Amino acid sequence: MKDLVGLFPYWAVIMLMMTGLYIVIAQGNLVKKLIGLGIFQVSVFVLYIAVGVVDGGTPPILDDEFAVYSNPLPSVLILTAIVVGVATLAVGLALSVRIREAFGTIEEEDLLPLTAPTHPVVTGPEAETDTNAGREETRP
Amino acid sequence: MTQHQLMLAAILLPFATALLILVTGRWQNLREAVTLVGAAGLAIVVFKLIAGFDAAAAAPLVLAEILPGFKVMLRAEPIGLVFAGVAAGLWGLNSLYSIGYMRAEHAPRQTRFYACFAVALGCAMAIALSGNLATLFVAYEALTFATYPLVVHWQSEGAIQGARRYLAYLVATSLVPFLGAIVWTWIAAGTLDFTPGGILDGRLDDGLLAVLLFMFAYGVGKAALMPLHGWLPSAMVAPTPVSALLHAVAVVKAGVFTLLKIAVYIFGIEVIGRGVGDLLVVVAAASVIVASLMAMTKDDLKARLAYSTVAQLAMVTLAVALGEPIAIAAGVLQLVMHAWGKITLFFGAGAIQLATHKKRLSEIAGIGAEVPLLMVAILFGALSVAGLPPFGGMWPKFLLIEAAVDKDMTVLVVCLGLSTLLTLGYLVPIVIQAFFRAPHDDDPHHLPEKHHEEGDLPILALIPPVVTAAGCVVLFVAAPSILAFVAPVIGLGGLP
Amino acid sequence: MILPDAILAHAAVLVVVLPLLAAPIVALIRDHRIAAPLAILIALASVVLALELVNATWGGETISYALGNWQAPIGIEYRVDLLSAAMALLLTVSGSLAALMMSTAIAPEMAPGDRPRLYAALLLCMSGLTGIVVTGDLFNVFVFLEISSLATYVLIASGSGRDRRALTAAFDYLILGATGATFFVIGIAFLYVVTGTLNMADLGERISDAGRRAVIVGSSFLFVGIALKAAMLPLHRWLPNAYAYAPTVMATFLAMTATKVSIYLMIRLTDVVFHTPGELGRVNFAALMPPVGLAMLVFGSAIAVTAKDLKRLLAFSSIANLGLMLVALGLGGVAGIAAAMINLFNHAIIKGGMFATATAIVHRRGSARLDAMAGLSRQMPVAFIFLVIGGLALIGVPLTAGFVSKLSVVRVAFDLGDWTVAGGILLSSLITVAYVWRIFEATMLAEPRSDAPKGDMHPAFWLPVGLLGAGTIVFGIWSAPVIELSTRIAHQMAGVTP
Amino acid sequence: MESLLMIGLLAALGAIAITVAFMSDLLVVAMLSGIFSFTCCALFVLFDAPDVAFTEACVGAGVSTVLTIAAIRLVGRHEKRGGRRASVVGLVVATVCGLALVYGTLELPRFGDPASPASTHVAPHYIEESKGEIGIPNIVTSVLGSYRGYDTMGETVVVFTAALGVLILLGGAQSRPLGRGEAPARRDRDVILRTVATLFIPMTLFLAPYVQFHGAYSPGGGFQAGAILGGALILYGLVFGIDALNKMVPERILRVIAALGVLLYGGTGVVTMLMGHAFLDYYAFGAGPSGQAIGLTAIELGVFMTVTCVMTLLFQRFAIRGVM
Amino acid sequence: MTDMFQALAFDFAHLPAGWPLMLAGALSAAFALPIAARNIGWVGLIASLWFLFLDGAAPVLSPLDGALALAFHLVAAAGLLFARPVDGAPQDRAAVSCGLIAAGAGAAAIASTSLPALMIWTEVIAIASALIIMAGGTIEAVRGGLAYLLLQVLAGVLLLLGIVYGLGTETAGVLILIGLGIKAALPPVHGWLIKGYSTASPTGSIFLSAFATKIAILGMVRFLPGTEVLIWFGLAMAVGGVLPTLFEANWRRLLAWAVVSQLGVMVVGVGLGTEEALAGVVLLAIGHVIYATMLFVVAGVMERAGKAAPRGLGLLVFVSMLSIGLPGLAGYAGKAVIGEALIHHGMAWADYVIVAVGALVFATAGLRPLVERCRPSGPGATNPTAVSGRDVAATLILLAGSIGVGAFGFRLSGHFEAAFHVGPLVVQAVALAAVIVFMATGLRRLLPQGQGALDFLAVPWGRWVTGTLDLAIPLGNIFVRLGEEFVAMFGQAGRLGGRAVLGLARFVTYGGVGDGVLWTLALLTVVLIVSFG
Repeated sequence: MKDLVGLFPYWAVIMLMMTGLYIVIAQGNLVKKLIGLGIFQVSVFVLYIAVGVVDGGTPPILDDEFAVYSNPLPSVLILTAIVVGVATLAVGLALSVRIREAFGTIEEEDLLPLTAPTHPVVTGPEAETDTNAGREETRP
Repeated sequence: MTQHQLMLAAILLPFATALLILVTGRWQNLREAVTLVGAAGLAIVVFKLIAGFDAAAAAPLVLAEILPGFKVMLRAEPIGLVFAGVAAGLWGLNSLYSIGYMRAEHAPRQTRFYACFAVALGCAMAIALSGNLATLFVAYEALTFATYPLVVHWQSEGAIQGARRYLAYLVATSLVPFLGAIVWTWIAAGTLDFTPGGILDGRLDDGLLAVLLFMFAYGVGKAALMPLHGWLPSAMVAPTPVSALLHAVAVVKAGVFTLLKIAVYIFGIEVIGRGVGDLLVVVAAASVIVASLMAMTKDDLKARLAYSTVAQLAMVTLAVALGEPIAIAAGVLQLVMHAWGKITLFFGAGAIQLATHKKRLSEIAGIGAEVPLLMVAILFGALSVAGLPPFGGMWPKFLLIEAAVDKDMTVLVVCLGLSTLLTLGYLVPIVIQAFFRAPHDDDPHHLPEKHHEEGDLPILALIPPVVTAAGCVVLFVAAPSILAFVAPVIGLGGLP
Repeated sequence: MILPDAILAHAAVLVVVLPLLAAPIVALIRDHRIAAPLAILIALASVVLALELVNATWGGETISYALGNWQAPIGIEYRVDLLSAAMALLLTVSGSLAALMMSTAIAPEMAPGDRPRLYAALLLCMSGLTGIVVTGDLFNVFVFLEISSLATYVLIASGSGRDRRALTAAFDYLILGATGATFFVIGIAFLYVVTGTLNMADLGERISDAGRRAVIVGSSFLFVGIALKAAMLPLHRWLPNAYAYAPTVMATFLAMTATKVSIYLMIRLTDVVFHTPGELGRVNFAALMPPVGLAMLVFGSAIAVTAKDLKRLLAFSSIANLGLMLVALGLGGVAGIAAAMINLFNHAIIKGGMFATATAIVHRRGSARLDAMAGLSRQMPVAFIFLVIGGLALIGVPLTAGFVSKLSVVRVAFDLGDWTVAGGILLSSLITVAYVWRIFEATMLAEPRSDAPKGDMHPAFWLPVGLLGAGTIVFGIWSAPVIELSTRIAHQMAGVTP
Repeated sequence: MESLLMIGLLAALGAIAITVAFMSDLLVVAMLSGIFSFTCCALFVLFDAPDVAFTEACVGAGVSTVLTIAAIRLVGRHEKRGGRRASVVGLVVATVCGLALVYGTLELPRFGDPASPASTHVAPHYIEESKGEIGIPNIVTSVLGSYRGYDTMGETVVVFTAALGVLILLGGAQSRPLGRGEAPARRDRDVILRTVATLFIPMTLFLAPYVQFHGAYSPGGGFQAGAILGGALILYGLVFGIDALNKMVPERILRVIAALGVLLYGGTGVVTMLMGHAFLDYYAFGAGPSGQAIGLTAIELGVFMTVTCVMTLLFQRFAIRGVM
Repeated sequence: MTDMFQALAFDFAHLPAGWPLMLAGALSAAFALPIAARNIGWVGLIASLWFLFLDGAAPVLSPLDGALALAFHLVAAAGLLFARPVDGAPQDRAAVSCGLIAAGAGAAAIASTSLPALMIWTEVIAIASALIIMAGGTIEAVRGGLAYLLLQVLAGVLLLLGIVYGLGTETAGVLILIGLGIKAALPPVHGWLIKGYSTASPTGSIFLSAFATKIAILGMVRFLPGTEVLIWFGLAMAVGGVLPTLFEANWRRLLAWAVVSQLGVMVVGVGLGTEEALAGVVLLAIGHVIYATMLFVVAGVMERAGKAAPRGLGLLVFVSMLSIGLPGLAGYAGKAVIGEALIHHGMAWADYVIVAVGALVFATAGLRPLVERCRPSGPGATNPTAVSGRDVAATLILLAGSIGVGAFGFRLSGHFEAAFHVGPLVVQAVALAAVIVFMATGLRRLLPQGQGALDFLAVPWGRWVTGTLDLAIPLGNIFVRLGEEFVAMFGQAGRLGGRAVLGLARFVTYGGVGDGVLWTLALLTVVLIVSFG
């Protein structure tokens, strides 16, 4: 029993990872993929923290009564990883908004034919307004 | 001028000419003058190299080291100088002829034409004077790419197609089997330098040596050994002076010259002689016969000459494979004689095309009356390529038969005899068709009257064939001296 | 070197921090006419620093720089040996060349207001990659990997001004890149669990007595994460779209750097962390790399033959050349690694040169499609000549850098008596001839359209294109520097004194 | 008791993840991802990692959910009905990979095992020495700021890069220019929101600096404080309109402060270098814990500035983007 | 090998004999002006004579060889006189130039000391003769010429092989015998001579008849004396050659058969191999050169005049008839010496055969045409035109040569006077008388004359050779098609392979980002399982 409990967090993490990846693989919607990616990354955070836990240890804040502390290093790494996760999510969402405006859809099945390599160069319906505006200024 | 300076001059002069041609591109006559001066200069430099050559002082000149052990090195040695002599000699004539030809054909992009010509000659010189297999490969590749613009000159659909196949064959054979063989040799022998007596003796057992020889034979695509000869006929899309360059002066000669150097300096003649080259002998002999037969079926003049070249080159491969000093001597002589004979035929074919705007054999009946001198030149060229005595072509055939007899390969002797007859079979009809046949053969007694559309045959296109035809006869006499020049290297003692 | 020795001591960290901190400043500047020169200046400064690093580590020494003065396993440590210094040099040079071309190249595509931010993104990408190359701490590699990846997604997406498909290319690369990075972090987690440390050298010592199975899982995750970034065969889907639709100047930078850093990581991990040259954990390179490399060589070249767009063609050609590098890595041993490094540097120069020329052509003609390049040889002769030089180098014609790299790999294959690999390389290089010749025929033989814009390369491109073109030729003839550098690196990797 | 709670929470996480897979309404999915993050915070607290819980709550749950919803506003709420093709292959590969990983973890040291190498090699140094070397009770902050300060700098740059990216992507004409007035209150619906907000926002304005400066003693620090303040500003923008937020904190200023934050962090490192010490070696400011204190506060301030401004900027970009 | 070099060790100090002739021939071919061709010819002829006999530096020739060379020059002169390049067919110009080259080459062959040198000059003669035949102006002439060239080249190759094997060995002997046999038109291979001489232009036939065969015989004399089998061969050839002349109506074909029979006699002499016999052979060669040419000149005039013989032709025919067999003139001496040699050899009956053959030739080639063709019989047959002066001059020159041979025979060789012993003279007189009687009276009508009589004897060797050429073309086509199939199959396989690789590559590369992550996961699983395994 002790063994099972001992490794249960890792197995749970692995299950979460696989679910997260399954969502990215199977779901067609781009935003859905981003969220799947988020789940996948959060499961990694749980893995790191699970590694750092010490039985009977208290949170790594020095105090007189306590002697045994959990491992602080995973917490530091995860702090960084969380922020990285959000940064990636933000850029991903911005991209999906632009794709929605450029292609009119964010479903993978619909996007594939539109982005096939053989298509001639098209800057998309919205391009006339968006970047062209920018381009007027530069033209002498 | 020491030998090193001469060698460098021989290589750099054509490239300098090419540059000058590009610069003077707009003024046609100036550009043509530059080509001719360049050709003359090269001829002089090479002549001085040959005249002043003595085996003792032939120290190598290292230019660069691309990879440790893979050096760019020049060294003058007899066989190289013979090839350089042929190339340098015929470049002048070829330029003269191409001036006449290109102007008569009002060809576009002539500046690029002459520049690439000069570059191709520069590569040929580099191949001739290369001191090791590495330099030879570098120059060999450069030659392929330098001649591509020439082959694709007309830039018509057919030209592009032909040039594409030309390039596919040459680059494919040089990048895979040839480079593979070079690296294999480099590893087996530790060095790539050309050393008399060969560097592979004892390094690999005979079975592997045979495989390596085959890799070289088919790797050197320019030697057009069957069945990888496809590029030669497809290169016929090029203008005639280029076909002359390809088939006589630079490209194919570079191929067989490479085989000769590999046989003499990498394998060593005795090594090939003791059985390593036997299978290649069979292939080469078959190639001679089959190519001759195919030549007979070709109605287009230049295609017929192309297959004839495949056959004649296969003879050099045969010489290499026999592994006898006499055979190698035959190879060297064939290299010279075929160059002069075949270039005459091509000049002739081009002149005929200029005069009568006709390319096919069946169409040139009865024009002998108009240009007798041209026809006599073509006859001399044909007989020299066929190998009949009063012309230089006889020597290589005679020495090959001698070598075949020495190795008592009677079948081979019969093949060589047969090939002489076949060569006559497909070359002499050209002369007959032109000289003796009336334009319309149905009524035998009709006398060939003046040809109706009178093509203007520029004088420039007439002189070169006559000169080269005379050259064939002169070479018949000069053959022994060439042999004496080459003998010490190929271990052929006892010559007068 | 020319720098005061005070700065020299910190060269290792400055080469990363300088561009990193310059980026926010450049982003803040409103006027792009000031931001561009500043970015170029910073990039050139980091080149000088990188040169200094190379000079310091040339003899085989390793610079160790403890960040925050906390010694190795406790704090983060920068460990710079010749391999890192050389890679840093390559990255900074590529960055400065891209910066040089940037202002002219993206003028038509990007609103002037956004351009300073794009320069900042380029600087961040460059410093991120340099950060990966010089660090000795595994988690630090992840952080800088994220910086460079995010900056790369932005750089690719900025191509949407010319072609909307840049957005989907960036999105695909984001998803795949994030997955790869997370795999990398999982790998670090497993290794951390069984060794307790994040420092590579320290990890190296403790890995032998660590739990075998955890090391296997950890190394597998690490390998897949790196393979994805290195665009190895099954995971190369992001590369063609990324290079084809990113602005060409970004594609130039990416072609010279992106996948090369992953190859560096593979060499670094096998050498320092796992001490088993030729094997990452249980992933045996000798067994895996040659077949995958050859497959990449064949598949990349095959699709390149059918590509209709020059940038897409060059992208697939990059995949093919990567395959060659992996084959060299797979052959292993001192000679193998040396051949891989020669290939790496030469390919960066050749492919960089061709992409730079493509930038100039796209800048002048508006599109990189092959049929739009008809008659290039007459209208843009200088660009055409550099395209020819690059093309011949790709084929591996002697007297070009391409020949040196191909020959070095073939020679190693022959030395090991590995006929199939040698034959495979030579045969698949034939397909290269096919697609390179498509470029020449498109540019030389086709008749030019009458309305094609006149005028040759814009002066801004002369230096980068000229430099890289000249490099292709010079390193083909006088190849001593590249070969000397690579053999020294290989000796260092195998622990043998040069 | 604790292990039961752990199993419960992990099971909850699993359940949420699976439901996300089957939901087609993106808003619901966004909500679920928020809930998922909060459950993780609980788990992190259980695993003795309060700092991480705090960050996950503010950044992981708060900001990302807000951003996702803002994006859904632009991208459309519903996933294409037929779009979800259950990828059988993906399922099979995922399960096989999961099993392989489970097999791989069998030899890992047991959960919470004190003798595991992770807790015996580098961690003891932090636990024993940080009191003497850095002198602040919260070891996580000391490791974050000092021992691995360089990582945190890298991470700040990541945040800044994200802001840079979004500004480039969502700049341009599609976004309407920011006004400076207050959005008209909509009588019927906003009353509750506005009153709660007027109470709630000042509270958070005080909480943020507390978390920032108390970080040395209790869980907290630059990231958490930045996220809280950012959240507050976003709430203000949500309730009183983006233009009101822009009047209070103009976007131009946000961009400058975000950049300054990174420069402040990097600057401290450069200053230590100029003073002859290694990069980011806070002993340059003074021997012992006092130097470290100065250094830590400086970099924490830098991080605080950057994170706050970037979070607000991100939200602003999404909010002002016109709907297609 | 080395003797090959000596043969060709060409030092420019002394050129081969007869080089002016060759030069003149080449030059006349080059310039289109017919008149110039002939004048250059004369200049070349005179220069060659001066160089051959008077100039000190020329290689010294034995009297017999010298005489033969002189005979060659006489033939060249006759040819030049007879040729009408202006009004006649333009082929005459080709015939003249090639003829001159052949003459010069013949002289050089005589002057050459070794077999290789001789072989080379025979090849030159062969080429020139082939061109002469081809200049015949008709389709058969051209095919005949090509066949002739191929046959001669085959012979040359055999000679080359013989040289390569080295003179001493037995196989070399056989090879050289066959080679020279072909060139000397020995029986199975004599078809080309009949066909060649008849289809060539009149001027061409004059040059043809002289050089090619005689040099071959000379070769046999110098290198293959005394091979027994040749005696019987010679006899068969002589008899076989003379029979068709009895029935042949075409004058030039008749003369060709006569040439074959005389060659047979020479071969008999060679077969004997005794010193006397060989001298006899050379003497006969010289004589035959002269009278054969006279006969062909006459035939040429006849042909050029059409059906009615011009006045004065009878005289020419009479004179050439005499020099066939009349003692004291060219033809008789050689045959007589050979006869004597046969008798000494103990084959007296063979001598009578030779004398009979000689007489028959005298009758059919000389007497019959005189009687039938030249006498002005039938109404209005008197042809107004007379034989042109040029032809008469040609015949006179040859007659002078014939007389010269008869007169100076003694100085040529010691065995000459053997021909004028009583025995041979009596036998010759009896034979001639018998033949005259037969021809003069009506008996000759017993022998019907027809075009191409006994042609089956002239084995159609020529058509076989050109036939092989025609056979080669379909064979070549087979190889061409084989090549095309090989390339097509290769291209097809390449295209197929290319499409397969491309399909696979596209499958791996293109697809949504979901597939990308799927591939990543799949790779991870594979790597894990492999590593665990």
